[in-house]
Amino acid sequence: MWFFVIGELWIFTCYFACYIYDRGQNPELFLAGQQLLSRGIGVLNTIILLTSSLFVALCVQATRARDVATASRFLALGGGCGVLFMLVKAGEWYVKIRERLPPSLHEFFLYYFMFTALHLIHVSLGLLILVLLWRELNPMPRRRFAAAPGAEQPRVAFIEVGATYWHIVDALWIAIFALVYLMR
Amino acid sequence: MSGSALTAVAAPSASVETLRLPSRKLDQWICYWSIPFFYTLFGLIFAALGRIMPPPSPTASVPDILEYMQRPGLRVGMALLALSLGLASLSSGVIVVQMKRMEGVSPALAYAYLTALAVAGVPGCLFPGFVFALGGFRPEYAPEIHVMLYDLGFLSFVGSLGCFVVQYVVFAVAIFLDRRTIFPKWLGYLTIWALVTELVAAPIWVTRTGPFAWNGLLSFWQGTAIFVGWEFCLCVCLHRAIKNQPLEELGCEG
Amino acid sequence: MTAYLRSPLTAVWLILTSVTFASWWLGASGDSHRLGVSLSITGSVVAIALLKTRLVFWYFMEVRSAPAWLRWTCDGWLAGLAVVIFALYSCGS
Amino acid sequence: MNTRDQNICLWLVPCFGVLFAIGFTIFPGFVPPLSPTLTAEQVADFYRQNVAQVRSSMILLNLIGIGFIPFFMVIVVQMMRMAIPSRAFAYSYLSAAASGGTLFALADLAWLNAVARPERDPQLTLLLNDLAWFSLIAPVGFIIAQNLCLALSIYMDARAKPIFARWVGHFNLVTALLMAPGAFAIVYKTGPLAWDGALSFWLRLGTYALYVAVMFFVVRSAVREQALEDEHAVAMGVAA
Repeated sequence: MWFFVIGELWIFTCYFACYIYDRGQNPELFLAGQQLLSRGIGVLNTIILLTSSLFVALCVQATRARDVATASRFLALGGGCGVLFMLVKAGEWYVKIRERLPPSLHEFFLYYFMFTALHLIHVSLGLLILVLLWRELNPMPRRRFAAAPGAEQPRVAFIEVGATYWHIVDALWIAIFALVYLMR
Repeated sequence: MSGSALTAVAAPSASVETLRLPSRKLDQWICYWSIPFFYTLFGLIFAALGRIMPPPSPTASVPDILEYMQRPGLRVGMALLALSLGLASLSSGVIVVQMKRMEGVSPALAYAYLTALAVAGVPGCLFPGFVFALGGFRPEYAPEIHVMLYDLGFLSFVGSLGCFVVQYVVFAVAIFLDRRTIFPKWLGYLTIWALVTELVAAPIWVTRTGPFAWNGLLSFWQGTAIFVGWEFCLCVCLHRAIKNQPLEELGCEG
Repeated sequence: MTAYLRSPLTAVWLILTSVTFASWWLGASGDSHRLGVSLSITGSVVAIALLKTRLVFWYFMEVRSAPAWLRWTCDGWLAGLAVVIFALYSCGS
Repeated sequence: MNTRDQNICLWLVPCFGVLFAIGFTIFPGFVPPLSPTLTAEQVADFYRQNVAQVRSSMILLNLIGIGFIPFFMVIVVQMMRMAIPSRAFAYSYLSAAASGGTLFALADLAWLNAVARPERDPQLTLLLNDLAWFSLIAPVGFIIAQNLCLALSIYMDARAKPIFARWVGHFNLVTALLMAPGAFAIVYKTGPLAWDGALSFWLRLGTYALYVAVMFFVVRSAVREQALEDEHAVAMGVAA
């Protein structure tokens, strides 16, 4: 998983570099575009994702203490925040497109939609992983995801790997939030 | 597997040990070596001969487009492409054989991979080839028809994403679910990156400038770089998978 | 359930949220008087973002207790990102 | 596993073969083939004068466009019966047949659209006509791959009584070579390689027709052989 995480970071670094380079070329256009973004929703999303990261981290703590009930509850809260994040983001997009600010308007909005779309894909991938973690914590009668038969205890390493990915998604959002919403 | 039952019954006389082949996996090696051969030929055709990769700018002026479409190398390259595209299906054959060896994974994923590649061949590769050849074939077309062919060729070449997305998803899922680790897990993660680059190539339909255009840094260059890397790693892992395939697995069922 | 909440993670979470509000206020403050390319606000906003990411790395992803090479890679990446951002930003404007 | 289904697929081949022949004769542009050197107006006039014929023949060809896919799949089943280490060639054959089929369908659609609105701008009709001819003649790569896979499988078949005789392998390779020049129809307008020339048109389509006919008889004997082996096995099973 660390191999994957480093790869993701590398890909996103390329995106940030391109974004900032282009932003350097015509700052006025980007600034104008940025004013039209609502920072409030951006902050709200950041808070939501941070709380979901906290819950997932606490879930890992609980799993280490073999307290499966609490761990599942934390996991559910974390997943819930993730879904909430996606809803808020979708709402923001809808508002933007209804205000006739589609991606094809100009470069800034293309970047904005591309970054947020890519990040949404990572969030959905993360949610999928959280579902797998949930099945790991309370296995259905059928086998768990790629689990060797007979492994009774929920595998802590598997939970940690999933949590790592979720934190990376959160960290990436923090960077995107800063660069897209707040940067001058 | 009804296939193997049938062969076992119908071939009582054939004893597989009498194979006089140089290596028991000759057919897989033939398919395997078709991958590097085809992709170097593919690179040669598209980069050197047709100069389609690296693509010219989408905002090229009309005279440049007309001049670009009339280059004779373009049509000869497309003819060679039409000639050699069949080799791509050879590569999918051997990958499907290895995918069917996976445990805990039904052959559905292998067949999905096979079909995805069979579908990807036409809209992603041969159809743009024909479109470029059409442009070169008739110089007397009106300029706007040439521009249309130019766009159609590049957009369908760089922009046909769906077939490859499905191929990568199926391949990654098979690798992660497989308990016999025919292919290493990091190849699964690399496949997910390749999937991400396909998604990043989506905005080439929206914009014609900047890093997301069809010759842009992110949509094209990063996608091509990761695709070439993925292809190289696939060859390495496939080589290892074929090499340590136990011999008794070969024979009728295969 | 609440026993876990008193762990250091919650403290980190509080810091992160407060820093987010701070950076929001900082970013928003630029609107009122002049709308220009100001290195100071950008610098501070980016620095805050990198700090937050580092917190996430160290506490949430337990890089703190991870092998040294992992810690160095994460910090190295953050530093590299900062350098790239400032380099491209300054050469641009 | 009885071979009734394979026989049905086999007997589809002559039926579709006859329909293909009818479609090819009705279509005015095949006998004698439309020359690539015609100008846009001449091509547009050609389509305007033969709207009914072109439509009827192309609708027929559209219906039976990939009629030979069941036949190719019977070949894939026979390839899977061969005693070769793995089924890589069988899957490659299947993939190549799938891709090849789609292109003939594309050609057929281009023709039908060319006559959909005869009063269209001649250059657009010319464009559709070119696309149709390219998609019919040029994609030989898939057929070459199919024949290559089949030939290699036949050479490597280690059964005491091989499913296909050796000469079938050679026959496949020869047909692949004969069809290869068809790919250059998209480069030349005149001469044997043009799409109405001897190599690209007559040789390619003629070889393909011959190939399907010969393979029909070869596969039919292989399927009958398989049926015999099944009875033999069942008899052995009953006796044992």
